[in-house]
Amino acid sequence: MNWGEFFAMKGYGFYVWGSYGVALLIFVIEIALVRHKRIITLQQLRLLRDAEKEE
Amino acid sequence: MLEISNLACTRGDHQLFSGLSFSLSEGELLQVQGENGKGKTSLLRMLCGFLAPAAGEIRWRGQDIRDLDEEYYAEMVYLGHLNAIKDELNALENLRIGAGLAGCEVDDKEAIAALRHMGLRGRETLPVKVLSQGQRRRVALARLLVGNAPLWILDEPLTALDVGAVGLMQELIGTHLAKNGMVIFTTHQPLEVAGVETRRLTLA
Amino acid sequence: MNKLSLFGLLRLVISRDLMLAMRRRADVLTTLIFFVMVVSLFPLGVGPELGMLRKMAPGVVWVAALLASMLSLGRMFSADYLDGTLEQMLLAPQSLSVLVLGKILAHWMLSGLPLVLMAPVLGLQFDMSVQSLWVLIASLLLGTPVLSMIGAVGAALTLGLRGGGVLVSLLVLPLCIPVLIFGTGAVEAAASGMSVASHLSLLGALLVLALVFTPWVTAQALRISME
Amino acid sequence: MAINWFKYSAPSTFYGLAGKLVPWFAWPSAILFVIGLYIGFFVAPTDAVQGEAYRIIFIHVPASIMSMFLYLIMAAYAALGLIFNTRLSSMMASALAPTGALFAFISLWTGALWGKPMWGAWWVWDARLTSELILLFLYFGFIALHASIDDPRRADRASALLAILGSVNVPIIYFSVKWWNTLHQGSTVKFTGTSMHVAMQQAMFITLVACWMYAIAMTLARVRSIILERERNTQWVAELPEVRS
Repeated sequence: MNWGEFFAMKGYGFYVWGSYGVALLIFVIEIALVRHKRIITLQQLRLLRDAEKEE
Repeated sequence: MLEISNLACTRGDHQLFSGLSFSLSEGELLQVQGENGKGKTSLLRMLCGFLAPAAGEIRWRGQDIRDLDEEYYAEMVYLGHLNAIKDELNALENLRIGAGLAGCEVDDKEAIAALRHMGLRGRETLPVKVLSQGQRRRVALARLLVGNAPLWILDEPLTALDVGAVGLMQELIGTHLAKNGMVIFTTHQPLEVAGVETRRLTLA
Repeated sequence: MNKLSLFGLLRLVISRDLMLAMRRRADVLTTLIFFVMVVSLFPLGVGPELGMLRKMAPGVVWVAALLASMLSLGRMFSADYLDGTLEQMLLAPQSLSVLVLGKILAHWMLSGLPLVLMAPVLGLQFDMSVQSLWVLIASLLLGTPVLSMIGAVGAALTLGLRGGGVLVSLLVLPLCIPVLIFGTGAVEAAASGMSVASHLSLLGALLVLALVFTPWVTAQALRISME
Repeated sequence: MAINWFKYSAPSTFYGLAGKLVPWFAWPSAILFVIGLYIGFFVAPTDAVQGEAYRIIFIHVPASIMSMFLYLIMAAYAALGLIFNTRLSSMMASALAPTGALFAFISLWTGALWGKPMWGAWWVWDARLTSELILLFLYFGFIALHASIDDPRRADRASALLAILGSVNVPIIYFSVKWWNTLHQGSTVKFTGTSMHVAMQQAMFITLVACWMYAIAMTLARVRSIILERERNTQWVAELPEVRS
């Protein structure tokens, strides 16, 4: 079996890869969002701490 | 008797007060003092069971008010910043409905007598929207006259009242205390009741 | 001075809300006019072919009723919340659930009942048969109280929030889907000559279920929102 | 040996525990996805009726199952938080919601892509797809309500009540949609035929486990940020190495 045939999925390639592609995209976005949120939260905590130190 | 032990209150991240303990027995008058934002209203709302204490207990006749629930509510009146009266209704209807929600059915005669006592003679059947702020407050205060709950919790009862009405309030509280009632209130104006020592609780 | 009974409280709350509504009649009328307008827009949108309209009628009337009942939900507790009456209601020495039930019933009388009464007239616009009209009335009579009850929970949860009006629809509409399905199902069954008993009894079951649980849930939601 | 579960219900201890657990779920999840999809694409045979398009089920079915279960788990956590006033449970509930909503979305998306070649339409009003759509609305409601209340305590309690109401309603909704569907002789999407090959079942099971682990890893990672946010004024947060640096 060659790869071209595999990706064509006997004519259903668009539907199959469209499904998996979007699912993968969503997983990647979610992971990125969770990471981003953590960075932002830690940043805010540090800002809060610095503000308290100055007081 | 109302007992408060080790009460703490937090709003959001902020701790307003903690370790607050006091008790109030029959015939006592307690004024809650403190600057703005120190938790006076929050304390009173906690005594009404609106707010859950972050720590500590509020007991009425030895039982937690959260367990007593409706039994406790039958024995207390709360008057908040808001008057709880409807612009569309007249003073008489407002008073009768207010008393009804508090669990007592009041007939027109009793209601009119209470309103007249509060100095609203001739305005009983006017829609509340034509009354002044002070007169509306009087309508709200008339509720104190038609119930027989021993515990009064009054948040700024004197707002918008003129000198005459303040005198009326003093007299009202005095009579209530003489009947073994209990009153907790906050105010920014001086309120002294003849013959009764005002206990003071300061939130800092 | 007498102590008020539970039934007395229910009567007091209902009569109070009806009295307030009568002094602000415009609010009740707006909901009704909205309902009539939405239903009348459909033939303009899809064309006046009677066969299609007859087929669409139950769905259109029901969806319009659903949307119209969303409109008035925001008002259910907000006025009482703003002027402090709600605080006093939470302090009532009787069951808050009964009080809430009173408010729900009053809300239904003001927003649901007019829709039920208006629906047959609108059904005529869609050339519905007499029998279908009766079933439509019956299904609305059973279904609209459920909408008011589920709506009450949503209204209590979104009390005093910014954008509460849109939010309440977002929360409540998905939960109302079973009512919509059984309500329209009954009318469609009637139109195709089948028995409507199963649909109506399922609607009745939903009504009983909602009647038992939602006043209590709404009461809890109000306590949460008043904190 | 009795494990002190209550110890871990304190946000301060759970924060550390969750941090340690995340990689233990994330990496196995990735590996299982690879294994499951390998079996699904290279071992499992072509379906006699649906051709190659059936291979969408290895993501569609797990995503549908996850979205349903995550809603129930979310409602259970929210209920725990409401009844026992445990802060951590409420935080878990709000951490679960976005992942659940995304799984519901994946389920809808893949369902549509499967429906087009099979039914010739992107969307068929099938009972399961319709219920999935309503489930997504319920997730939206939960997230929107939580987001629009500023006070976190009220937000937790109000959305908990909504989640409980929703989870009671889910079976009613599913039943009513199914009823509606049979009444209108709508199309019924059937993925799991009677003649499902063993390799298909294996692949689907493995990707389902992978989805579970992914969901757990995401939730734990998200709840860590939520804990930090909510507990920002406490001593232990200030003493964390990642905050001090």
